[in-house]
Amino acid sequence: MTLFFQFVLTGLVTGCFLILATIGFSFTRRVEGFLNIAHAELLGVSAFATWGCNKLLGWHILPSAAVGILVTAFAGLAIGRIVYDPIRKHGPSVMLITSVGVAYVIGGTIDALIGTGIRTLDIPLATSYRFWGLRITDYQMMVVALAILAAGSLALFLNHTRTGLAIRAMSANPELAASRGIDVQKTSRATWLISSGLAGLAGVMLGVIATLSTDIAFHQILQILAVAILAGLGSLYAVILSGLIVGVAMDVSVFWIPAGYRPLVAFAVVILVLLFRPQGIAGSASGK
Amino acid sequence: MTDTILELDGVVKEFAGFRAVGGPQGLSFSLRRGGFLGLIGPNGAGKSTTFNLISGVMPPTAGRVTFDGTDISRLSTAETAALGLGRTFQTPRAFASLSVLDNVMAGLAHPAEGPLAALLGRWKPAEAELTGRAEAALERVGLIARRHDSVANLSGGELRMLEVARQLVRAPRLLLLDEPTAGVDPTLQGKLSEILAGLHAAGTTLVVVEHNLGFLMSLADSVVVLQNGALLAEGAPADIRRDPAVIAAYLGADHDA
Amino acid sequence: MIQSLILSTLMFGAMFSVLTVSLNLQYARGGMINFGTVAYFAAGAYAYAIFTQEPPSGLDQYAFGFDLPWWAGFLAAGVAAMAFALLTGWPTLRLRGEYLALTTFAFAEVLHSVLLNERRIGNGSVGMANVERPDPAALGLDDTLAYAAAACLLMLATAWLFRRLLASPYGRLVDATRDDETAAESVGKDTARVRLQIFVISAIPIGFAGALYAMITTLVAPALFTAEVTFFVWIALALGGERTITGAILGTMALVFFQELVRIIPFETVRGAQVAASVEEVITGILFILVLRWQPWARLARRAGA
Amino acid sequence: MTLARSAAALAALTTALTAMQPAFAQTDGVTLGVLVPLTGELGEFGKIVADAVQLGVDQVNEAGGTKCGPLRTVVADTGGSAEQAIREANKMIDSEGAVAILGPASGEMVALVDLAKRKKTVMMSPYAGTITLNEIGGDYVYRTVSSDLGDGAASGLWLTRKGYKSVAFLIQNEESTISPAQVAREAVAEAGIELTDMIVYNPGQPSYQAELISVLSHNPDAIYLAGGQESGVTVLKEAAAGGFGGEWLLTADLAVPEVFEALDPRILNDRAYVEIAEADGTLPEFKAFAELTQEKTGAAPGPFAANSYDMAMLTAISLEAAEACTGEGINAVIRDVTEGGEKVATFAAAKAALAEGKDIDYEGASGPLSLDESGTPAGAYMIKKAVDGAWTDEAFLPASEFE
Repeated sequence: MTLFFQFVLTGLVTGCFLILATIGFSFTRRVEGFLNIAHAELLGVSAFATWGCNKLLGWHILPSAAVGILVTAFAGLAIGRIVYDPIRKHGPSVMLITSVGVAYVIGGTIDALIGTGIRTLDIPLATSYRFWGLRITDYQMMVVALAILAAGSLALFLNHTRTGLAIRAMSANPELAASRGIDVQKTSRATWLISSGLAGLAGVMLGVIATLSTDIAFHQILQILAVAILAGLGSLYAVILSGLIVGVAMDVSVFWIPAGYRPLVAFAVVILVLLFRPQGIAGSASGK
Repeated sequence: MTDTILELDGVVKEFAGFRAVGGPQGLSFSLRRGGFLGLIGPNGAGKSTTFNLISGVMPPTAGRVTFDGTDISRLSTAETAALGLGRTFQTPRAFASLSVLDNVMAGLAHPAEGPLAALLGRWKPAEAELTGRAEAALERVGLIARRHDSVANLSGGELRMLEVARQLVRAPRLLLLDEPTAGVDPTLQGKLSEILAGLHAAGTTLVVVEHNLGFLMSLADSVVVLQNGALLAEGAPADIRRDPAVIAAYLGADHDA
Repeated sequence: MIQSLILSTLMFGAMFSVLTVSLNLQYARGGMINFGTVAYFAAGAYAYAIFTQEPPSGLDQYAFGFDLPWWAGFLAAGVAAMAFALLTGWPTLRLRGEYLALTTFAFAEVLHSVLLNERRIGNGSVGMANVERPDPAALGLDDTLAYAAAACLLMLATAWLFRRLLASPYGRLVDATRDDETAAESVGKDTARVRLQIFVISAIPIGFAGALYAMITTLVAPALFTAEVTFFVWIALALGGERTITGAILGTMALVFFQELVRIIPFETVRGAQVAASVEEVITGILFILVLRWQPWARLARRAGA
Repeated sequence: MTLARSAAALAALTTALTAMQPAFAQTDGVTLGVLVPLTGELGEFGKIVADAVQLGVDQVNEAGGTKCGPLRTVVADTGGSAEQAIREANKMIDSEGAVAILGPASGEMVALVDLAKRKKTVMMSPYAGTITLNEIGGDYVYRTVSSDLGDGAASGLWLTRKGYKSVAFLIQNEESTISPAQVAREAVAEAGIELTDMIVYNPGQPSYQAELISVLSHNPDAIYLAGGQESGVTVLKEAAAGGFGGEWLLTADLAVPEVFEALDPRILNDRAYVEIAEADGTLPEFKAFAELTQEKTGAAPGPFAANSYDMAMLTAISLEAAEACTGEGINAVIRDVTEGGEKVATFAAAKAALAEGKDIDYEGASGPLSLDESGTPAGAYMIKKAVDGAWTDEAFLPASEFE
């Protein structure tokens, strides 16, 4: 039984990582209105920027991580301004397909700069702690803490700051927001900074727990999509619930079926939910 | 064969669990074969929802709709249409990528419309005859000259006439028309009135939701007045005009406008 | 050099064009976004391999190998893609837009995971090697040339059949269904059925293309059928612009030609090849960011129309 | 353009193309294609292979080249994709006139079998252990590494020899790792060792905790880890953090020095072994090759470098012995030059012996290369141990021990 709860606990941690990786993606979808496939590559930008500072320049991990997140936030902002803003008029499907192009550009650039092989950060090995027979490492606890922190501060920001409220107004009705005197340019800048910064945070954690290769970041897009669809596209709070559902479902499934089927479990959950609740777990019944 | 073609029996429509304004609440009335019924009432009385319930766009929460002896409460739009029911919409609907003629052709039940018939080319023989029927319908509604035009170039009134033409070619036994004169200029209104009278004379049963009471009263042989989803009055046009409850609730307000 | 470039472009370009032309039917005419294209492609390829492969022996782990002639496998590929389209389309087609896109994507991932892990279907990650194929040498034809011609034939046949399908009352029905489902239903058309028909019909050529792909690579393995194939055909379709059959074909050909062109330079150093691979990726990305932004084909068409 | 016109245009184009002759710039000498994964998961190995082949080619050219002229190489990337490999191989043969293509990995090699036979071009791999080639290899398809059956058997032998009571298997979901693991499992079962877990996992995950839970709870004496570098390193880290106190047997992908950079060496020191297809390090041929590599590159040879060097040598010697400077020529003699006759270890010696009309037997840097029916040599394996942040030779397992 302890073994089973260990799977649940690990699943919750996996879920928290998925929340970190998905929350920025979902935010972009909600405010900018399209699925940004290149979001996963932003995790890679952050992970390798952090690695560069930490390993090549020999910095401590904390300033390296800060640089990683900032670089990613501004890279995301630049891409948003240069690539996505001019094509917003073509609609979400053109933007989605364009984001696949952006993913190619970022991925190819990372490939050219970093090359093949594996990279790891210069940080101590994780330490395990045991609670009631259940094992958890310090890095896993950090993932959980950051997921709570990121989701919590995003909620506070959206509900209690001027910019946050402006973003909410804009995501609900762009034209109305503009006519009410909201600075659309500034709000859109804030959106890109936040969603890319969140990707940066997820990227740092990817660097901390995983072993980096140039394609590992893009591998995460499948699970990001699974969590985002399950959440009901664009819903931020449901991302938390759906990240945990997907994480626990994938990891607990290992208890019964071969580990190779983990992605199948994630997508099977998604399909089942969509068939019964076409709008995802947070969706309302309105509209098609 | 009974003389009643359409019967609503205690029809209720709830939206998302609430008895919202706009949904019938235990509505019952019936319509005789070959009749011409005017359905009137203030905005939000539930006229369009009633059409949607009859034509199967949405199912009623409770109650029964019977069409010519068949319970159609749970049937889809396509199924009610196949039984011989036709309808137009409050906001005219056209197939945006098709020409005017094709919009009408799309209304016809083509004998060889499936994918296999398309690949084998079996559709060609029937096409000429059907085109003739569609053109005749366009002729009747006054759009024949525009038959190769894109529907994007039609005015709101012309779109309504197009919708009527699309139903005409199907020769439905019961035709529901939702505000057919809205946005239609007087010339076309005259034409419409002629067409409806013609259909009526030929035995088609008609139900018309209309705000233009002059137009309606001259054609209809009976009128149903709805208010807040319930039946307020029912009778011959002349009686309805004199009904004090109707005047208070509806006509009085409308006469000022 | 030029010959090899053209043949290669024709072979792979025409084969992938079958996918884009089919997607074009689903998307531009049927109004359905299918983001799981690779699944129908894989279903075709695997069906072809299973029907033509010899029964399992030795180290093989697959359960079935029917050892039938190639044409039986080819037919099976179409049937398999059709069956998978029915299976996935029936429950999902009531979804719209992005939700449909993502559900089909999820189905493709599920199929991929099953093919990877269930070794009784096609040897799991090992895949099925040495796939049977007709030998054009028997007809005195060069191999690459023959398969390039076969791919073009399949492409033209698909385009011709789709065109014939749509230039009929059925095409009118399909367009009406996409334009306004409620209005189509109000004249007695079963739109759910039409949508499912279009979804299934357009999956069939994708299955055939899968069989052809299995013949060309002589290998079916899960690694060949990833979401990248889906991305590739959508990019090609977007590049083609205008959402016409010709556009879909031209877009695909252009994309394949570009990829082949970059790789035509022989590399004498390892680093050179490594950089070239990354640069090709970057340029592909930039290329269609630009194409989607400026939409030159749409502009050209407008100018030609004016 | 109407479809009919397109069809007509296509037909015309096809006719025109058929009329054209294969026109590639035929330079003096022979072209070898080096078709390796330079990007993707196996990229590191692709680079080692390409460099080692180049080293061999340079040696041959320094010795005056083959009788067909000097050797020339063209390099292309498979990106780890079979489709890409087929496209590139076609181009190498059609446009560059390559007579042999060296270096594809397992999946790509399997996809190329048909092309090799059809185009009468030799394909050779230094690391494609896949058991599929045991059945379909041989004619035009060769390798300088033994099959995964040998690999798995050697792993099984080592796990047995170490006297472990219980082991767990963690295997990346790929054919090159699954097929040897299955052979190793049989060997382990036969030896009466308890197999606590056999887990097949997907690579590319941030964490493998879920896969490790059951393994760690059984606390086996050793874990057999058959994985790539990315997943392998994460698994090693997470198992260590989870308190795994036993030993490791790792597969060839992890036999690189980078592993020690990525991991705290304490995790591995004196507890981890890798098993890799390699020659006896005490063989004179291998020593000579290692010295040569050291001299040219300033580093010791990487994994599969010797096998890659041997591919170049084998191709060159076969060309020297062949009747024609074509793939067909190589295919006809390649087995003969590895078996029966005067033992030679360098291209120069082989050339001299052939000039005298002798039968030769090439002894490669990676060991004796006698190719069997399926074009595969009998394998020898080296077990290396992690000592002070480096892999050092621990035991040599010649083919005779486990076959």
